[in-house]
Amino acid sequence: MADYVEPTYAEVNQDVLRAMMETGPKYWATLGTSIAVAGICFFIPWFYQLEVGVGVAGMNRSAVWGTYLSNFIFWIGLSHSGTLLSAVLHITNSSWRKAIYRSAEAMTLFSLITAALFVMVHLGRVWFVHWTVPVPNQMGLWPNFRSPLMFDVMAITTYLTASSIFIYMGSVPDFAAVRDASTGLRRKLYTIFSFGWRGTAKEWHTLGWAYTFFAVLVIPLAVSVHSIVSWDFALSLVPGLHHTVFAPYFVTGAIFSGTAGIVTVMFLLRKYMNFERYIREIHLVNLGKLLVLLSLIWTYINIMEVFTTWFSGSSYELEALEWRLTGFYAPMFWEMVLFCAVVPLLILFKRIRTSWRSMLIISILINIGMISERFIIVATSQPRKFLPNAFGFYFPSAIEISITIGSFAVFTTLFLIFVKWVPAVSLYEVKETLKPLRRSR
Amino acid sequence: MSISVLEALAYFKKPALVVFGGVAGFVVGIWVNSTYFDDATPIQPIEFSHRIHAGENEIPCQYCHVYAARTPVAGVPSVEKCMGCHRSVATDKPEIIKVAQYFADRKPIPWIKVYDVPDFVHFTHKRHIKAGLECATCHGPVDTMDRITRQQPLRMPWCVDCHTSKEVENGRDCWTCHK
Amino acid sequence: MSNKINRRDFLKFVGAGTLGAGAGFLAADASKMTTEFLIPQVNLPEDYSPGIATWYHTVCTQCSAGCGISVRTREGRAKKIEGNPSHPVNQGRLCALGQAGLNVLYNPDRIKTPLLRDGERGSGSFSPISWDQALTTISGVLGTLKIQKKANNAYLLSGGVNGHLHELFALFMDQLGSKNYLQHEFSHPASLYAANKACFDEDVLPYYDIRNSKYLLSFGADYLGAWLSPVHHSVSYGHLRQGTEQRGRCVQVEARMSLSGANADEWIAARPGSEGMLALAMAHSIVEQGLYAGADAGDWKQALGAYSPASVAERSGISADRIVRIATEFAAASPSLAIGGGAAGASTNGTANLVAVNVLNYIGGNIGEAGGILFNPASTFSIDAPRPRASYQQMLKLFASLRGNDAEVLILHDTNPVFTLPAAANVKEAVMAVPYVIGMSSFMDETMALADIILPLDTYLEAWGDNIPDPGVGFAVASIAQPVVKRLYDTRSAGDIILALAHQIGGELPANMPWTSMENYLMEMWRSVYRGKSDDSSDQGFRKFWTSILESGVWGESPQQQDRPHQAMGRAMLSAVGMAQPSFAGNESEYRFVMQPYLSLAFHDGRGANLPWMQELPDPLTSIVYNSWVELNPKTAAELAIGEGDVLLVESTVGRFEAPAFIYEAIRPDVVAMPIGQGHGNYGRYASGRGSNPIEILAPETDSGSGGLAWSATRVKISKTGRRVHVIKTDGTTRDLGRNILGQKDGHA
Amino acid sequence: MSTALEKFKKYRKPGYYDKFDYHWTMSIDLDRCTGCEACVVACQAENNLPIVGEQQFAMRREIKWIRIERYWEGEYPDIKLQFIPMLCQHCDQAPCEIACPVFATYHNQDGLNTQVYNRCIGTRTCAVYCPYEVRFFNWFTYEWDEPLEQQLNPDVTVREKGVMEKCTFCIQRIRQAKDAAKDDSRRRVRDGEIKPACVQSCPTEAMVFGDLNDPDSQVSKMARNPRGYHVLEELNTTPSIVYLKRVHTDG
Repeated sequence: MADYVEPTYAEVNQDVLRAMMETGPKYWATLGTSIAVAGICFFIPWFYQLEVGVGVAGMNRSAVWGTYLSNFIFWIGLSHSGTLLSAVLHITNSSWRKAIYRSAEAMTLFSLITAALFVMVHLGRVWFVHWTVPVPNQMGLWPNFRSPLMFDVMAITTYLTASSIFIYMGSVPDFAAVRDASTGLRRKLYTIFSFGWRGTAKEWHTLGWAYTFFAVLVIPLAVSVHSIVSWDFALSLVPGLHHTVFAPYFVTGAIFSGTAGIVTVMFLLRKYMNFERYIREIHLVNLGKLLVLLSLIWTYINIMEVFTTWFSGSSYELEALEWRLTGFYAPMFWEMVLFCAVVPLLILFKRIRTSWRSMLIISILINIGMISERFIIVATSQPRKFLPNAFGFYFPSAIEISITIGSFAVFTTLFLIFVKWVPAVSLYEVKETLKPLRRSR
Repeated sequence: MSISVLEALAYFKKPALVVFGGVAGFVVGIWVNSTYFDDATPIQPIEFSHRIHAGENEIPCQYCHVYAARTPVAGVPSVEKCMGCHRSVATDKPEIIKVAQYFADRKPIPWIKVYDVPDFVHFTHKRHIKAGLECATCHGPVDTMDRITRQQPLRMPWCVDCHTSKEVENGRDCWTCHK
Repeated sequence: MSNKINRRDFLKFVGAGTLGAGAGFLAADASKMTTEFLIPQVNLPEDYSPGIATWYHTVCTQCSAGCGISVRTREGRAKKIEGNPSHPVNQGRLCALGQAGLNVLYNPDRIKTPLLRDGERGSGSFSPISWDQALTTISGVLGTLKIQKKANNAYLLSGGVNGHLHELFALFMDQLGSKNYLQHEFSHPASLYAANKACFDEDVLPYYDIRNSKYLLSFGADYLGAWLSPVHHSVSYGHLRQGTEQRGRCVQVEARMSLSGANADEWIAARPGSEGMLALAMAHSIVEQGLYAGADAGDWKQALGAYSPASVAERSGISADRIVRIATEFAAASPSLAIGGGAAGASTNGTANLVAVNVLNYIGGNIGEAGGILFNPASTFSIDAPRPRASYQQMLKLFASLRGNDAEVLILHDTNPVFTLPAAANVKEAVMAVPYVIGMSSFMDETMALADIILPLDTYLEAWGDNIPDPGVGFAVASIAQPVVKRLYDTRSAGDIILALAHQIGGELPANMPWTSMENYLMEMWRSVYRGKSDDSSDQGFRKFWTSILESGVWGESPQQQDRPHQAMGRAMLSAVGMAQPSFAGNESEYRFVMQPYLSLAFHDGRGANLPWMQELPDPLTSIVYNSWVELNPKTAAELAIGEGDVLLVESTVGRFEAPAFIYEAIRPDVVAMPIGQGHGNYGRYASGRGSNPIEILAPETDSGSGGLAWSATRVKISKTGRRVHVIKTDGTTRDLGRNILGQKDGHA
Repeated sequence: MSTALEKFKKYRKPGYYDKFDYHWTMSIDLDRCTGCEACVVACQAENNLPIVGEQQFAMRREIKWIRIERYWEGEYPDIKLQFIPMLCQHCDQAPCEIACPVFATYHNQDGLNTQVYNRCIGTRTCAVYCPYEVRFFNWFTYEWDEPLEQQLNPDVTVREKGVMEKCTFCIQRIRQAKDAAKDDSRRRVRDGEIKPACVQSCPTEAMVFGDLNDPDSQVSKMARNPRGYHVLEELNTTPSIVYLKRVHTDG
């Protein structure tokens, strides 16, 4: 790292905009593959399910919620990355965020969209999903505002709107940069995108003010979104879900998996978009530290969950816990513990912390652990509720597994399109971190 | 080079115009269909005229729709009932000859439903008639129509509005009408 | 590029607009509702109002109990079957199988036209023919036999029909000149009839007054499941339990817990076949304790001497203390009632077992008492011919004559002996030996597939008929069956077919069977019943009477106390009492388990297996659907390392089959049990190729007293095949895990 | 603006009631119940329950609005079996009712826990929330082999795929009885006039249905029986089904 040379302002523009505007065959191949996988694994099975019925999934009488919903939580969780990095670190003036926050915010947006897609996939009659929107309608009926699902609809749409505006607003100066660097149709489009940004002091001032405002607004939203998602579960009576700890449990898990997700994306951007000069070890190390912290909080909350369950002495809860820890899905539970509580501790070693490859592996393992956590929540509690005679079992069907795999392709596709439309590294904020003297070499 | 947004927007004027044209056409298409091609006035297998029967001859509704006050459905008269009069009345008219043919063949007349509620709706004529509603309240001035035209959309707000304004007992409970 | 709108742009605009308009038009069109029609009646039936249900009363024939049913019809279609509230047998209630009668009527696998065999005999390949053709062919065959004076070579084997259809069959066969008319039903309790004949000298079953009893001691009789008249017993059971201040107690003696066992307060897992000995030991104990005060106490003391509780304890596997306790309770409770049947009547000493149960009732003082055994009037109205219900021995005799050279024609009506008799009886081969086989049935089944010609029958919801419930309810009752819907297909009722054949065969038949249809025959018969019972013999009076019984669905006479001479009964029992040890086919060391097949609640003797509702009905004790299974005690299963779903090879001395294992907690370790009903080879889409039929491997053991099949006298050995299947059932965990579900525990779980 | 406000007020808001118009309640006497499953078929016939087929059954996707649950106690030979019919408890404080985002399920003025099929969007939340597991989802649009569909009850909707369904206390029969009561110019439905299909069929008369608001109704008397209890009472769902526990005598 000693031979690291800071890029000049011009080089920043050059590097980032080249990555955006120059498209090689490798990109097209990746995008093509991604779209194909999304189509084959996600949309075709989904359309098949729409035609035939949700029965093509593995859900049954005792487990009417399945992988679709656990994936929904997972993707919502992943969305927390952007907010955290962008908003929290913006407010706390952590300048190291600046190179990576744009892609983190994009992750937020696209994982939210993927999560919303899973709601659609989950619904029995998705063609009536608009009934959940509180607008005057011919039946003269409001939706049920007592329903945690309505909270969800509200929270997710608000969060989606807010984070869309947030990412767009932060990109306006960069759109102007794209505009200035391009000609023809692209220039016309980016003229519109950038709202005629000129870079006057007043504009910068307004942007800064508005950006901070949204950063402050978006943090409680992010916390609320995942708390509300957790209430979908916690407001039920189901043993193993009816826990007060669920909201912080979900939020922590969300931030944890989101941060791990950023590490993964960072690695890929750095590697394939040649952003080595912008995404650097400091990011890795700082995110690593964050991961350790989150992992510890996560472990604490998990212990608390088990403890309170045990402490309750309720037979329902105890049996649900016992099945979770020792039943069919126990290997998955212990895998989750390993990946989310033990593996992240390796980051405490500097050699691991500073190694891109090992951090990539750890970040992926954490998200595997997190996706398992969500699956366990859905698959081990519901089939064993109150009446032992109705105890059942749930195992996902091929369609569900396929759609799960496909959802990653949907996310990747959206992200790949994104990097060709929006500078994946914030130009102006990176420039802010550079030493002013090095305007030119 | 200018960076005026308006100028950039102007560039997209023509595509926007085309899109606008498409959208406007779509709306017009829906309007045309529902105004001129709506199914509120289906052509029946026999050109039965309510104007002549209910209007000129002043036959009461329930003379033919006998079940209206007794059962959930109003019912259409049996072919036999038509023939009850038309054995002697207007036997030479082409439409009546058609009816007679149906009767001779022991075939029912496949009337097309003008008023139809979905299968998940429980509607009962009996209750509405016993509540004192006139047939014309929902079915309109049938005695002036040669071909019956649907007078009401039979959509839920139409039902609910009436139940609300007349303060029907449990009139807004879903299970009063949905089964 | 100019920003002026030129011709080209305008054309684009117009093109887009046109496309949009087209799309909008189509979209609006697609959102329209499909055209629905209002189809009027051509002529208005008198009892028709659209949108309003019409109820018709008729009789259920899903089992032999003869419950009265009310069928709800709307717009000419049957919608629901409920019990007829005015019928004394079921009093408005109905069992699962009875309610599934709609699946019989609307079964997609019904035979829709007469069928003529067009392939090899038994290949099951048929082609449709017309009724004229079918009846001409059959009447030709039967007429020729009659002319040749060989009519006695014609055989009629029917299912358990009752009432005037039976009478018509008997008359027809008689007129034809044949004496070979038999009825076969697997569930016919031959040993019960034999035992009651021996004790009470009666051909009809007595009435077991469960309703008013305070202590119900059942030896193998699954009175709530499939024994005799389960709905009537259930109604009575409800009253016994909670109908009065004092709750009646139920005790069940059986090797495998049946539905009645599950509901009993006490379940006694006696050795199969030892039920009679237990009953006698209890009687012994009652007499010894001096609780029996009859004049013949001394005789009984002597007669029962060999059955002391201590000596019976070992043979039955029930401790002497327990026998004495039950006996004391039984004697103390008033009124008390002992009933016997099921497996107890289906061992080689079945009749003796059931005689012993009657003895216990006699010693307990329950005969002729309310809450004990009451007697039915001898016959409800003059039906001349007793029903020729064949025991297994008689069936074997029938098959022997079918195999003989003389047999010419076999008429099969609504019965499936290929399925309901053991493979050892060689039913198939016997039927195949007959040159000409005529089938009458609503459904293709294993036996019908062997026929040369098949006449499709109306289901019981489309046909006229009547029924005398057997066992009766203590007084004269008969019910009328009337069609509740129009025929769905080109089918006819058995009565109409017989009458049509009689007319076509000619000779003296048309004169002696002058009726035009079953309806006409039934009315004429009831006219004579009416004349015999009423002073008013006018046609008008009869019409009124007829309408009234059609409206109520049932005809009955007020109950009269039926007394029987007590002393003679005691003497008869004293001479009849005597127990042989049950014997089982197969030696105990090799064939370790006694196999107890039992009548399934859903399928009865297998006839219900083609009803989709019944296939989807969880078995009340195991919750299994869509398959058959072998029940094993958990201890046995552990010993043999068998788990649920392990496919077992079940072998008797005469046959073998495979079926998945089910660990059943309430069965003796030396007994395996299996439901009857599945294992059909050719019985429509819902039944065929599912599970296995335990009757198939039963050894041809008979009850020595009645000649009935001793279906609980076969030993089997079981071994694992190594395959495992998923046993489809609704139960998750069958322990309450201490949760507050049954209300037996207080407070928080 | 005022019209908007008026409209806002007009939007119906199903919710809680101080007192139910009728309080439909069922009592089930477990001492009478023999587990014969007559009610299961009665319900299937009355309410157009689909025939799901062996494969779907194997996946535990049966649809039985009422089912018999079995609980064993003890070990052979001292073993007892208890049956308990389980159906929608029509809880007055139903967990499912808060779950539905579109009011497809709510509590109506008669104390019934409704399920409006045509309003359901299939989130299945209600089934997750239901502690009694008596809500059934239509995984497919089930079909009847011809001519079995001729049996279907025209008074009950045939549900399509993606819709939740459950016991309605035979709302069509309640509606019919109310209709008859109105025809006779009676205000109230008589006790015993309504019998849901399961109650009607029960051979041992273990089930009683009626109005709990009427203190003289048979069901009110049953509810006052000292043997009465609610299943999972501690969940505080206040079910409308009163079970009468089985009498156990030693021996």
